[in-house]
Amino acid sequence: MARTNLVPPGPVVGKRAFQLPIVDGFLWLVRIAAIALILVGATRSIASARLSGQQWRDLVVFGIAQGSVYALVALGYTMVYGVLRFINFAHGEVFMIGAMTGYFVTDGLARTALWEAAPFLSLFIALICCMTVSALVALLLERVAYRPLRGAPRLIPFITAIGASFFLQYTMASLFGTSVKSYPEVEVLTGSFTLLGFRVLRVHLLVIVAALVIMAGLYLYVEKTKAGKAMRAVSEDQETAKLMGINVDRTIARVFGVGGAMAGAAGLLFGLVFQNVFFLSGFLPGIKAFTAAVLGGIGNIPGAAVGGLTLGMVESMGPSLVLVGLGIPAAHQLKDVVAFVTLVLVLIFRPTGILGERVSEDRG
Amino acid sequence: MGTRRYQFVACLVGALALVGAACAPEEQKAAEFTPGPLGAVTVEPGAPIKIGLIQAISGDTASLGQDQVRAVEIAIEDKGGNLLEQHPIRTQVEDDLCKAEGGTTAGQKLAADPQIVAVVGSSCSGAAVPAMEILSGKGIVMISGSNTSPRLTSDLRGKQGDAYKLGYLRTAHNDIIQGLAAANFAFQKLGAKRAATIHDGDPYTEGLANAFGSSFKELGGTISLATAISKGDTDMRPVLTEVAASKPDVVFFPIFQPEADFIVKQAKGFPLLADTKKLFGADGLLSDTFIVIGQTEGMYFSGPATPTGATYQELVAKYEKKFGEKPIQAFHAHAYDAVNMIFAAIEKSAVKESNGTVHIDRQKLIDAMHATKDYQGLTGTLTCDKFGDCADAKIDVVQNTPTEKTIDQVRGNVLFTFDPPETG
Amino acid sequence: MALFEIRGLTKDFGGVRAVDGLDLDIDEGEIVSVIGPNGAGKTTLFNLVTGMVTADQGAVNFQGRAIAGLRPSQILALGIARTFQNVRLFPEMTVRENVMVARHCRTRSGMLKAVLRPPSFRREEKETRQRAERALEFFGSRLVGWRFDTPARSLSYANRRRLEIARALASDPKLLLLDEPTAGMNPRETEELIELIRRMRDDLGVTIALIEHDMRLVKGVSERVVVLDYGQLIAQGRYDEVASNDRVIEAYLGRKATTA
Amino acid sequence: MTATGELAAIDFVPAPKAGPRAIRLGLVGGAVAVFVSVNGMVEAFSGRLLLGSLALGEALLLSVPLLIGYLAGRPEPVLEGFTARRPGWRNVLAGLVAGLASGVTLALFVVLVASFDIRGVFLNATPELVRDGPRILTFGLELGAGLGLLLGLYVALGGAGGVLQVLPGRFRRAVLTALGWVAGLALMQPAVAQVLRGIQQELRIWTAPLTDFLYDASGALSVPGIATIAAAAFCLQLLASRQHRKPVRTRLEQLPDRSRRILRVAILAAVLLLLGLLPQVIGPFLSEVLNIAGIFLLMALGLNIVVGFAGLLDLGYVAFFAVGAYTTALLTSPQSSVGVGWVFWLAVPFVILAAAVSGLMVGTPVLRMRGDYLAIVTLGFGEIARLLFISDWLKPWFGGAQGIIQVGDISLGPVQIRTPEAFFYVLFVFVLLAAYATYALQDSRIGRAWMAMREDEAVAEAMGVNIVTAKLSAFIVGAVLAGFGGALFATKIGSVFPHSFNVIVSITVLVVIIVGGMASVPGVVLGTLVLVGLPELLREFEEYRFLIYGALLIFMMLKRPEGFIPSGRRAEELHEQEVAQDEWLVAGAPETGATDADRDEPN
Repeated sequence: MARTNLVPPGPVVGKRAFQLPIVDGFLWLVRIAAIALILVGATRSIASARLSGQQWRDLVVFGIAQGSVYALVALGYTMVYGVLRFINFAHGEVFMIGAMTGYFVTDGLARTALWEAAPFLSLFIALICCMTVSALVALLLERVAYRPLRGAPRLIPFITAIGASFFLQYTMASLFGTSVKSYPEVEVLTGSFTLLGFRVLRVHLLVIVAALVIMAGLYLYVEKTKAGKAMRAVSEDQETAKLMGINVDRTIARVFGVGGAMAGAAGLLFGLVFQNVFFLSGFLPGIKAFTAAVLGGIGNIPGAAVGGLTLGMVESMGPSLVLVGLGIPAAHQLKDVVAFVTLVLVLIFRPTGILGERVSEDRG
Repeated sequence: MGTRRYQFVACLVGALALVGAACAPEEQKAAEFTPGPLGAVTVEPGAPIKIGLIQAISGDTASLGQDQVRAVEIAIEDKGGNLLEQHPIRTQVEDDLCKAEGGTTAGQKLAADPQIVAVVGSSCSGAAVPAMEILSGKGIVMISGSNTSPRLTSDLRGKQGDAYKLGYLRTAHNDIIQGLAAANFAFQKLGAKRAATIHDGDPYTEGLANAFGSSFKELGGTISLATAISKGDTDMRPVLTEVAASKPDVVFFPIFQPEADFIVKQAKGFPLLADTKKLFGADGLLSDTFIVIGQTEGMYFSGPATPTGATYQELVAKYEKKFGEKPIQAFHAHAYDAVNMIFAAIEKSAVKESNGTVHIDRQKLIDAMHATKDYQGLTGTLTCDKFGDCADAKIDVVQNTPTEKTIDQVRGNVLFTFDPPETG
Repeated sequence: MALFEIRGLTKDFGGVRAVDGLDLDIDEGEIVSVIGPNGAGKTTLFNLVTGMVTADQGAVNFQGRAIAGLRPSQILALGIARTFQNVRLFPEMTVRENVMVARHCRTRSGMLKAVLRPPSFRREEKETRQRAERALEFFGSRLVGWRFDTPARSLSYANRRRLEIARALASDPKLLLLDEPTAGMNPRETEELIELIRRMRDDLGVTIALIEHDMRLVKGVSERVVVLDYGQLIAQGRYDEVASNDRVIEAYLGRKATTA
Repeated sequence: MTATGELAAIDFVPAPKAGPRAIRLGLVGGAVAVFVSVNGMVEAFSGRLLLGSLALGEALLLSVPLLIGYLAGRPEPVLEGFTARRPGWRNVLAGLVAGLASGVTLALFVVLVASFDIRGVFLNATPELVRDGPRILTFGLELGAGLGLLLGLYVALGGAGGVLQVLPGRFRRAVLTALGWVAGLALMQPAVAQVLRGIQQELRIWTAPLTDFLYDASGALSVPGIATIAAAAFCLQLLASRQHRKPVRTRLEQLPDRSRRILRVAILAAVLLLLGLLPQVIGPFLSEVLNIAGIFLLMALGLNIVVGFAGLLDLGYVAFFAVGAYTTALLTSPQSSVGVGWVFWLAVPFVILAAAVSGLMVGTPVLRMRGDYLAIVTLGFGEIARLLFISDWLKPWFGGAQGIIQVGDISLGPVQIRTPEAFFYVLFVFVLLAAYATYALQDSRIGRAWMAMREDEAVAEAMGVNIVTAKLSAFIVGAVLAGFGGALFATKIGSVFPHSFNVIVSITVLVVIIVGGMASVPGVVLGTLVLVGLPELLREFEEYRFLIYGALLIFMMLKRPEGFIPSGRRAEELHEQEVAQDEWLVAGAPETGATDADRDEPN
């Protein structure tokens, strides 16, 4: 009975009482400190006039372009998560294989006349190849490594995915060498133009437009087509979906296939923007895209887009805007710190991400 | 019972004494040689003399170590495979992974073998720190062909580096010299007044960027921005925005591929950086895969001077014949010199018995190495200072122009050679 | 004063009002059944009471203390324990460990003691173990002996239900909430459970509220029946009274017949 | 070894008829053989002689048909109620067919490499494989003859694999054991030779003749050595499985309490004595390898608490390792920014403090996050820690990219711990403490709270577990153990560089505990030895380390998700179906009788 005294008397209605004052106090402190630091850093940065308005606008465009690539890769994570509640850690490698395929195809095409004559056609061919190869790899992965584990505790397929990630990385390294592969120049994509005061590189425009088109297409696919409906049904409840006559295996395979194709497209775009790929190219972007998916609210397609763009912007603007303003030297070295701190802060404010719904796991 | 036992014991003692007496004179004879404080290696007649190699032979820095391992192999062949007439030279190669923990493991493995006379290595300065400590503790002399960190020896102004250990030497240049060379070139030849530096968090690049920065400032220039990226970064445009905003006349980024690829390719989009003659890299980028990138045309590189002379050309020819490709890195000649310095020092310090047994006193070997003066090596005339810097550290600055197609041609296009003033 | 009082308890799930201004009292020593059609808000009521779901409005008092807003672990410490509709055990832990967990809020020793193992820790550990075994023995020979050390997941369905009740009992509750305790049991096992529930009240002095669809059990065990529909209390009283109540019949048979 | 990952696929194909199944397996095997050839493994391993004049690369290539034949020859799955067909010529035939299919696939690849230059794309498809130099794939012969030999060997070995299936179970196991021993002793030659040498030097047991008998001058297992080992292993295994013997454990449990206790003390004493002698016998290098493994073991024991017990998937565990290492470096190195140059033991309390504080700092924000969110956030924390240690910003404190050097040695009174052998003892004490703490915590109030939380967080909370305390305490304990690991790492290496603390370390530790067996201390120990210690010994595999890691992970998760040595209760029934005991219980079967029948085998 003495123990009951721990509980403060009096009616507490509505909001749950503070879990533990210290913990919540600490979290509030973190939130306030973060906001204060961001404000101080940003004000001082802008006031110093170190960068011109044009340069700030450039940073915005860079952020959007980088964010678009993240968003495309994040889609794969988010789709698989939405359906299977499982993080396909090897998705970054599927992306890298797409970029690698893009290198071999564009490198081959660049030696033919087609490259000069019809650059967009060549790129389209490359796009189809990348999407196909990546989708196939994703399907194979699902078939060999994940399907047998469906229904196993969550950690198990996750570990398998880590294993698959290493396996794919070092398979590529051992087959094609560890050297950096350089994409050929694409004439039509060099140069820039100005739009509404923003200086946009052509290749960035391509990336942004392609990402928009692909994401819109995917959204329509999931929302409007029968296959998309099946995916949503499976994500709600596999058993019921099965009873309703949906082929769960095929639907899940399709999710992997579509996610893989997205990653393949992202791989090619990555290759075109950065003109480089090697066997570890998928690792860090994969982790970033995963971060983006979580940031936006994992399992949620618009969330992946929002998360990707947010992350891209934060990485591009964060060091210059906040860290330099706070007087931190070599700020860009800490770009990833900014990205991950943003993730932590967003999740402290909204534990399920920017667009994530509050899902209670126990609707008993 | 009792007496019997005593008898037995007495017999035993007697027998042992006899055996001892028989053995003792021989041992005395062998012990004519008295080892110094660090001990000595005794090589039986005809037994091999073992040299350890601590080099990065796997991972993304594998070429750095591989290059030197090959050079050592050639050096041994050139020596005829034997040392002190009848002792074959054997090597034992251990991987340092270019990391401190790799250096420890490799160091322990070599230190465990009492027959190891000397070690050529390591590839990376980070790995050298623990390896030096282990090997120095055993009195094993270690000489590196590619460590460049000032901490391992001295700051060239008489201040001992904090990682310095007795018995460590190197034939590679000290970073401070390359920093000085690059700064001199940028300030005097290019007429740059403002310079930006970018490193990637690697101890080598960070050290070199800093050395450049302090030399540049000493010369009267301004470091407009000293910034850094992380390995694995791809989008360099934000950092280049900052670099461009600082309005540098030259950007020094002594980093590696692939990050440097991204920098040169993306720099093109910045009006202030579009002129590739503002870009200045270091030896880590002097590779075939880097110079083929269109945007590197006009770029400058600093690095250890490529040796000249017929003997060097012979080495390259042998290398190519044996391994099917041209030297893959810049430090093979340094490793070749390093191992030959060891051979010379062994020959100088070893004590030979009539039956062919050789004693190599560790302390004497170290002293002999340090005493190296005006040694004619492939990389120049080597003289060791008391902290172990032996390099004839000529630094070249080369430029990649459209006429240079291969890395050798780029290396040959020397615009500036820096010969450091004598240090005290 | 009643042991347990609910006043105006309300909970919305995204526009669906699961519990709607509910008032309910439970007296000490009662056995109360909560019935109602599917989706009537019975389980939500239990979730609200045990703090697993936060209420939108209303007050819950237990022994005169407001408990709405407390965390589930605090509510358990006050003396309200529950079982779950879809049995939720700790499947990889042994039967005994499952029950020992429930003693968590009645014990104190921390990490340092666990590592240093002073006598006080051993005493407490021994007592925890004994209390857990006693709770299991309540079910006769079903969960004792070698079953102590088998993982919970290897138990049969009925035994899992029993284990869950034992786990709740081990926390020394004053009020025990049983969510469909006989689901999946055969008639014989249901009989047994009725007996058991009575014994829990009589021997251990635990007040019991249970959600049930099996009317045999409801009839056999409960002293009072509470009927929920659309989150509201529509009737309460003895089984016979409630069973003949028009609103209850309507709720169970559907209101189409009357309203449409 | 890579083969395993690919092979894992096979078992999930719905069992087709024997013939197509054999061909399918054969094709998979062929693909594996081609894969290991084209990715350079065969060539890279051809320098190391393994058995007589058979190199490791060739052995790898030839193990494929044997394995495939063995798998193909496996009897078809039998449905309940049907009688299984007796193994016979069909199994052998299946093996032959599978071997042939593999051989043909590989032969096609050989022809391809011989006729075209595919090196432009496949970097490791070197001419040495078939055309120039050693011609590994054709065993040094001309193309035609080589192909013939290749096919012949593949078919023969495939058939041999099939024959294994025909043997009675006991003999089959004995043959497999013999194969395993030969392969193991051949692969581990440097270590085995070192141990034998150590025994000779330290214990004065003359082992040199044995070494010379077993191994050639080149380090390969000699022919008489192979024969002896194979025969010995075969006979021992056959003897061990002689009759229907009870497992040792059951027999131990049947001993009276007193003798059991005496036996336990005796075993413990023997183990301690062995461990005491161990570093002297195995020499400095193998001790060093054990030390590396030991540091990982400390981390693994810590992560085992976080992931294995509390179920919190932490992918940024390396952060705590780094904190431990840097704290030690800062306090014991006279060169650091703190510069006090304390002795190691003075720094230990601060390591605990710093690790605990960092555990709290990571643990608090993630309190309310679900498992998957936790994974990415902790991964982020790991990267944040590394980047902060490397950064120019904090360089005045942590030394930036140049790290901190001259970290102090451990001293015990006047004795400085410098050699790997001495360090082993210190490390061993730490590991022993960590293992003890793990056992003690597992069997305590907080341990049960962690496990309950792992199983079902909401229910655990409803059953009175304070989730906040439980989570934070798991993070703290894990962080402190990793901090110890970091402290020992720093003092062992003598310097600390930020590059040592990348995400690969976190993942390696995670892999260790999962492959070893989660929540099981012996499993974690074995996992560390196999996954951290072995790669240090088998440096040949260095280049392919992560490829093999990856394949092994997938294979383990598919085939044995509970790990090498699962924690006790998982071992028993993870693969078992539920039993409905109630039927016969209700029917009134005497409880005790049922229990006995269940547990004890008839005597």
